[in-house]
Amino acid sequence: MKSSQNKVTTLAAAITSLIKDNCHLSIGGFTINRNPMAAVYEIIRQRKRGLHLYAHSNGQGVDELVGAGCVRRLEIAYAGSGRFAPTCVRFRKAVERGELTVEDYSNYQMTLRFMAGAMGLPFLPTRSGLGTDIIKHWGFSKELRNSDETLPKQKLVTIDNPFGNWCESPKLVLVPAINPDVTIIHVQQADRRGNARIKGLTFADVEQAKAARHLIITCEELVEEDFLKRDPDHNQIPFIHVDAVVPIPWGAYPTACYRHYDYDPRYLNNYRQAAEDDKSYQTYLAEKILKPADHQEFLALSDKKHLKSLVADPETGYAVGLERS
Amino acid sequence: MKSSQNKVTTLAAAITSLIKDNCHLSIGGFTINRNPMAAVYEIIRQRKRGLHLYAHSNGQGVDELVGAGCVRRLEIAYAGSGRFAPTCVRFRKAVERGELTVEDYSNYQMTLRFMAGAMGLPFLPTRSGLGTDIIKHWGFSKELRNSDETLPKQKLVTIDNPFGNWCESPKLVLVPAINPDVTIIHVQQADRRGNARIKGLTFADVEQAKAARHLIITCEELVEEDFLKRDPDHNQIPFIHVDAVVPIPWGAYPTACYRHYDYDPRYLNNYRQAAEDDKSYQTYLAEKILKPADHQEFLALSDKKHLKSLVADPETGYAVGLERS
Amino acid sequence: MTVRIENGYSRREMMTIAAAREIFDGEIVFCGTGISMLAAMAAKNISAPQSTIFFETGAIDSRLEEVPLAVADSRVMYLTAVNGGLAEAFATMQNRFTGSRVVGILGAAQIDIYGNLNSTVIGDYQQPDVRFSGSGGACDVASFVNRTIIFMQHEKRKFVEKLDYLTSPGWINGPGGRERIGLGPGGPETVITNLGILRFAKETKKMYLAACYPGVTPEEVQQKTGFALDLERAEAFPPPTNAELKILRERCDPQRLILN
Amino acid sequence: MTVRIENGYSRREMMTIAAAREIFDGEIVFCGTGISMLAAMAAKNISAPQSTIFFETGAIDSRLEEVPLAVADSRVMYLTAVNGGLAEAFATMQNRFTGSRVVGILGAAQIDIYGNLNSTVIGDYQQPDVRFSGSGGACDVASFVNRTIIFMQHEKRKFVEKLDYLTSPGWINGPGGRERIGLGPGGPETVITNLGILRFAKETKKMYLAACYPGVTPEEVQQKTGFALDLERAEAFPPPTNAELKILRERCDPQRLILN
Repeated sequence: MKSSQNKVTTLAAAITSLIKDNCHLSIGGFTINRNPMAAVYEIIRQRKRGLHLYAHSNGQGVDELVGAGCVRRLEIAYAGSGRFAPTCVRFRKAVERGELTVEDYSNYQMTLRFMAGAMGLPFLPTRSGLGTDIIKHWGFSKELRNSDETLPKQKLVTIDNPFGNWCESPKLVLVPAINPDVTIIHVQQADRRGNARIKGLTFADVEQAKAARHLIITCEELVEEDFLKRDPDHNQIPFIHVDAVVPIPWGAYPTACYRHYDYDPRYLNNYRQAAEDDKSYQTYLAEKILKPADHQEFLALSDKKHLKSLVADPETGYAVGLERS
Repeated sequence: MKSSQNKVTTLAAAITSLIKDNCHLSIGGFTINRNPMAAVYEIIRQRKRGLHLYAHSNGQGVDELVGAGCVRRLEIAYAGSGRFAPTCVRFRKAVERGELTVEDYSNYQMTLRFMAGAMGLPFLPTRSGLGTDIIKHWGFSKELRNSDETLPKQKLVTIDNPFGNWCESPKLVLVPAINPDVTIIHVQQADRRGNARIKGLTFADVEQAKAARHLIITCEELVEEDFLKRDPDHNQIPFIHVDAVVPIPWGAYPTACYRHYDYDPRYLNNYRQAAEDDKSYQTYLAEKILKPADHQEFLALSDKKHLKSLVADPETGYAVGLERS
Repeated sequence: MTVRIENGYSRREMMTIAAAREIFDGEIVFCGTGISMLAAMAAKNISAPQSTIFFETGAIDSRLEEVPLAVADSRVMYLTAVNGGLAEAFATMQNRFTGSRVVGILGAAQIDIYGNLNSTVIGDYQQPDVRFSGSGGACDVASFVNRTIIFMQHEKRKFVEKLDYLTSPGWINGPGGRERIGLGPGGPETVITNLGILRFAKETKKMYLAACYPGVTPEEVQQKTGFALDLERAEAFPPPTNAELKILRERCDPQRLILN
Repeated sequence: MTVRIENGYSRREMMTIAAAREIFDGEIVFCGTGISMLAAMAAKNISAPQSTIFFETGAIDSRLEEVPLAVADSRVMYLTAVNGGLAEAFATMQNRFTGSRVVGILGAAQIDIYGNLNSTVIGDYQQPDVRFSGSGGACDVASFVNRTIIFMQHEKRKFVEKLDYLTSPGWINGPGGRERIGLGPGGPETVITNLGILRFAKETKKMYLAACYPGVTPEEVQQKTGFALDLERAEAFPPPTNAELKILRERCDPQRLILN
């Protein structure tokens, strides 16, 4: 698939063919920005179960997958959506109820884990974690790790610096690589072969993309190949990593997509309120996510004028003066 | 210096204040592209001695520094200038005559060493080097390494993967970080605070820049700060790493600077011929490098029409149809 | 938190300005979501114009024209020096030359006397009573940078003898504690709460009360702290000036998205 | 090398085309300077249009309209998928999913019977008789990728019993040699010289003569090889076709910057 010349497909087809129950998945974005929400909702609609999910701080996407019951295990640094949810609500409830096994890392550790996967390495070192319970407490038990070959045998390993005190670093924490079965990211522009351009901060999307066995790219705009190749300094992902390209405008909504649209404060506030109560959350799921057949129908639930108020200002890349309280 | 608002200075002043005899220096660029040649020639003019030089494949710059007698020790992956010198001539002679101590690594190892320095880590792992003489043979002896605290105690260290066979990597080579006293890179655009944009391939310049205690940036164009900040996705180096900014058009000449000018085949061919003979090389040094007071006078030795033939085509970024035989 | 006190400013405004005053000109300021971001904006606009606002998401030297509601908010991407990613941002802090110029502003659910922080769980890690967001970049920042400033709500259950989970390293267990576990010498310097300012004694690395806000007594602070505090050095804290308040309210958060 | 032989093509042209024929459509082709770059260009233009030309300097899928004279030549930066740097390029090869689709084309100063390469020194490492450029990316490529194709000048002093310095790993010391030292299973597949084509026996991983160019005898190859070669399997090599030569000469290197 990766060498094919045309990888453009529908979201439903990409999710059906690449996301299997119990597979290891990572999603791009950060808290309330550029989460691949259209793909998240399609996974929920297809009622995928038992996912092993990797994220760093991908707030909204993680919480919706957890809330919909798709996730069995979660490796994460941070489950929050900024001011809209200092701790993601469905995540918090699932953990407190013992419905979700979580393995905690820091943001840099998760970034390095994806980076190691992208670099083809089993681990990378850092000084972050020394002396903390992130090292001491394992969310995945030794037994689980020993019985599941898709997991590294250790959560983290501390070693003495083999170069003595070189760089004033007597000890290092080694973080194990992640190679997800599938990564899904949402970008501003891609071509039909899968070359992709992210505008604004890339978060850890590039590392997550290159670490994966399979990569699904959803994009705001499908552009001609030479459009991206004419300015290759601004592209981050070459087609050789990509399996599927899905053009899907507003594909990160209700999170933001820099230079296209802002996050939707109203949606995110309503989401948090719905999430606080099981019954209202089931209603949210049924009405907002499962009832629409696809992302277009989902978007059609919001009035057009409201969506228009989120459109990014061309100068700043966000919706200047947006009502956000 | 790094927090100052205006770091613009002359090349002579930057080299005088930051490059000390015997210091550890790294230069950016790759073979015949974007070497910081104006800075290299200024170092030669200021008759700096005893430099400990780090490079990966920075052909022309390395060979001229070695040829002029500035370099005491060299850590390098590759000393060549493409078709113009499969092995750099003054480098080859210096090594064969025992005038230069060399420590060999691979290109990726050198890249990782700079990357480790930039990341604040004492080492990074790779699978490259296993089973080779790059690991077995040390250019810097154990005694030297033990007696000089600016060097890591080991050239490379091989370890067993502490995560077992995770990622099918039973063994790893650890490469020690480099933190040069000074890095010099040449870029297309910088502002007075030191924010910098490289166009085209970045080689390992960004890692070299961030690994260094002090950073000198020479640039083709000095631009307004907001010019670069308006398009921050295309910048690689934030001002927080930078000590000095030196605007110097044709600052990479006779190597290429993508989108500005091509390498000069005539210069590089003449250089190789001069380099083959000690006497002709001394003449080259005296006439071409030491006699001109600065880079402008150096450039004035080439006729304008010839230089004009090297100017990059705006579409492709190089001099289309340039006579290169 | 929205209660206004005697001379017309809220505790939240005072906390923000107290933190802003701790930032030195020329520093690189790591900030998270909410009040810490506002403190960095206030410092930049009031007393540290040459400071550089910096986010773990990869934005360096953001020109914040509207207050971001998350560190990934598109507002942090506008007119930056470089838009990178997490890898670059954390490397900047772990980097020996830039990390030593970074001041980090952190918050947490629990803090102990040595400034170690918990932002992960209350109760047992495997079966927590309360689950929080987790480290995010907090552990990384606390491990790498030159010094940190910590925001806390001052409650007994938050200032504890023993953390339920150590997410981010402070002074660990006293002098030399960081070095013993392999970390660099930088650590927590100031804790800013809704009652006052706490710092760490040079000799013991234990937290002490450095200042109380107007209307707060040292005894009240001790009462709301789960371990014994040295109260002897507590001074009165100079309240926000009109100039500070004006800039905070009009330039940093005119919509009162964080101040309220 | 510029000698033209019987039916109107040079040995260098034949070598280039022989290598191009070894590249499969859809592969990612790592190439260095000179003839290996030309081979990749020839393959792309003749038989492997879906192959991706890729350079260690960070250029992926370059549209080569003029032949580059170094892997850092600005010509490799034109109309690429991504312009990155060395870190990204080597990671692509070390990456488990992309590295397994890369074919590397390498050259060297010495080769042994297991395809191990020397591009560093002749003589003692500390006091070499001849110093070459060094590894560059060769050791990395030879360590990471799925398979390699090696260009060599066929001389006895270059095909040696024992390398003066092992720069880049081939099959090390035979079957299982790579795995024993911790490398993946990919290794050298073909050696293309100015006399013919050599491959490695499945069972022993030793080099054997697979084909001779027109006008070359197996005995001549053995004579110019410093170790015993299995000559039994040598076939006649089909010379370049007119179509191949036309594309190579007219589209890939019309200025004959590398062919001459």
